[in-house]
Amino acid sequence: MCVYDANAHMTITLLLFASYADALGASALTVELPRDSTVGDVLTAIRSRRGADRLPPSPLVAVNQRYAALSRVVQEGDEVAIIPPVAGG
Amino acid sequence: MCVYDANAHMTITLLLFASYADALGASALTVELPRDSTVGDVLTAIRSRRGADRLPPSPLVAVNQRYAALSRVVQEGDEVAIIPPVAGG
Amino acid sequence: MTPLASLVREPIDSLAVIRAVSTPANGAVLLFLGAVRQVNDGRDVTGIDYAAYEAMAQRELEAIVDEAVAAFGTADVAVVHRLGALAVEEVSVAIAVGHPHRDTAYALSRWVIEALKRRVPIWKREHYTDGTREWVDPTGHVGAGAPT
Amino acid sequence: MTPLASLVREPIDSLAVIRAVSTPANGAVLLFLGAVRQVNDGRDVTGIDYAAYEAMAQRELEAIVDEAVAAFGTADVAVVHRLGALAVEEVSVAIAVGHPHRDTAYALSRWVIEALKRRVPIWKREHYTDGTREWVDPTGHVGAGAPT
Repeated sequence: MCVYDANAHMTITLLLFASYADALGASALTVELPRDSTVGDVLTAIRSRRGADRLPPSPLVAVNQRYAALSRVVQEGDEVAIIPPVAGG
Repeated sequence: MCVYDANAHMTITLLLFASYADALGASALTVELPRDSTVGDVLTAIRSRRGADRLPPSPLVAVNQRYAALSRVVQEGDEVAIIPPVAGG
Repeated sequence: MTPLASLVREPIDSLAVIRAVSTPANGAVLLFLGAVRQVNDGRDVTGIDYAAYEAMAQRELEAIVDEAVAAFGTADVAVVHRLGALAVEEVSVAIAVGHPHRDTAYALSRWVIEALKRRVPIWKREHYTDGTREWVDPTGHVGAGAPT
Repeated sequence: MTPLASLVREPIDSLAVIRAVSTPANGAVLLFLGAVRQVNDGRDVTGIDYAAYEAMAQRELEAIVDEAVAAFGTADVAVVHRLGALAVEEVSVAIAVGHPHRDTAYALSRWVIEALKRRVPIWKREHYTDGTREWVDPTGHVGAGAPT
């Protein structure tokens, strides 16, 4: 029997910028995931969206405004972002 | 018999700057020299002046506002200068 | 002086950036200005939009300045990056550093601009004379931009 | 822009020097400022007199700019050196260069200041807090200056 357990899930906000925001038609997405999911899992969860094929396989990511690894475990309330190739200066 | 021949001599203006001007107490000296003298000869001609011992043996020199060798032959009217170690910037 | 790291939407005041690093101890002050070029990769540019992940960009700029201060032994580092729509020849970034000696000033200035270009989440969308616009990808991949 | 090389007796206008090298082609502009330091070789400095063999200094500055323009492939080089009495923190020299790319801008800026320090007949007499003053000899020999 499969019972949905709200406590075993969490809500993650994923921020998108520049070309990635254009590709997915949004600057932020909300993703529902099991607890103990990684940043990589967040990315996998949005791969089926229209335009997601324009993201690279392993984009740069940040958690709470710091660069992070795709293996980084995320927690409820974390601010996760996909960072397109930077072009400041 | 030794006759003074004005045509065989020339007048050179020697410019002095900064510490060299202080050492010799003048910013310009007039030197009378035989024709075909070199910059080195100009320097030799002022070595007996008070304060000239504070000049180095082979200072930097310029002729007509360009760096020159001590062996450079000078001509009547040339502007000869002794250049102390430069310290611009 | 206090190290300075900021994002602005108005034209950058270069003199103010210089003043932030000028002290009686600094014999050398170096100001780097990055400006919008009319031609980039052979295409005629009419202007650039600079966008940022602002909270993170601010944090990264501050981290770069802190690291520079620690590594180069001077507190006199100032970085200002502009965001928004810039015209050709307008200044997008100003980096001023001050140090007693010029050797270190040059090395420090260079370190800061390279770190900024590598780490700070800022993006630019070039507008071209043919009416198209495109996000610039310095890694050389095809941009996701399209004519609009 | 026309390359600029000048000697002035008034405070240097840094913005004007920057403007002299800013063009739509130049993605990088670098401004080097040399300033009077309060402490030099461990001695407390109250100010500096800059003196020059003016005609030759002007000629050498122009030669340096011409050589830089030829060697680095940009016309956007501006050098202004101040003469006369300067207080601590005042700017004695401003060198601005512009280039499409920052690599060359840094190399060019450095080349110009090193050439200036090596070749241009300018001298400086430091004034110290104990009332003495002395011509600075960067070659390290004892100066010919004396208390006055």
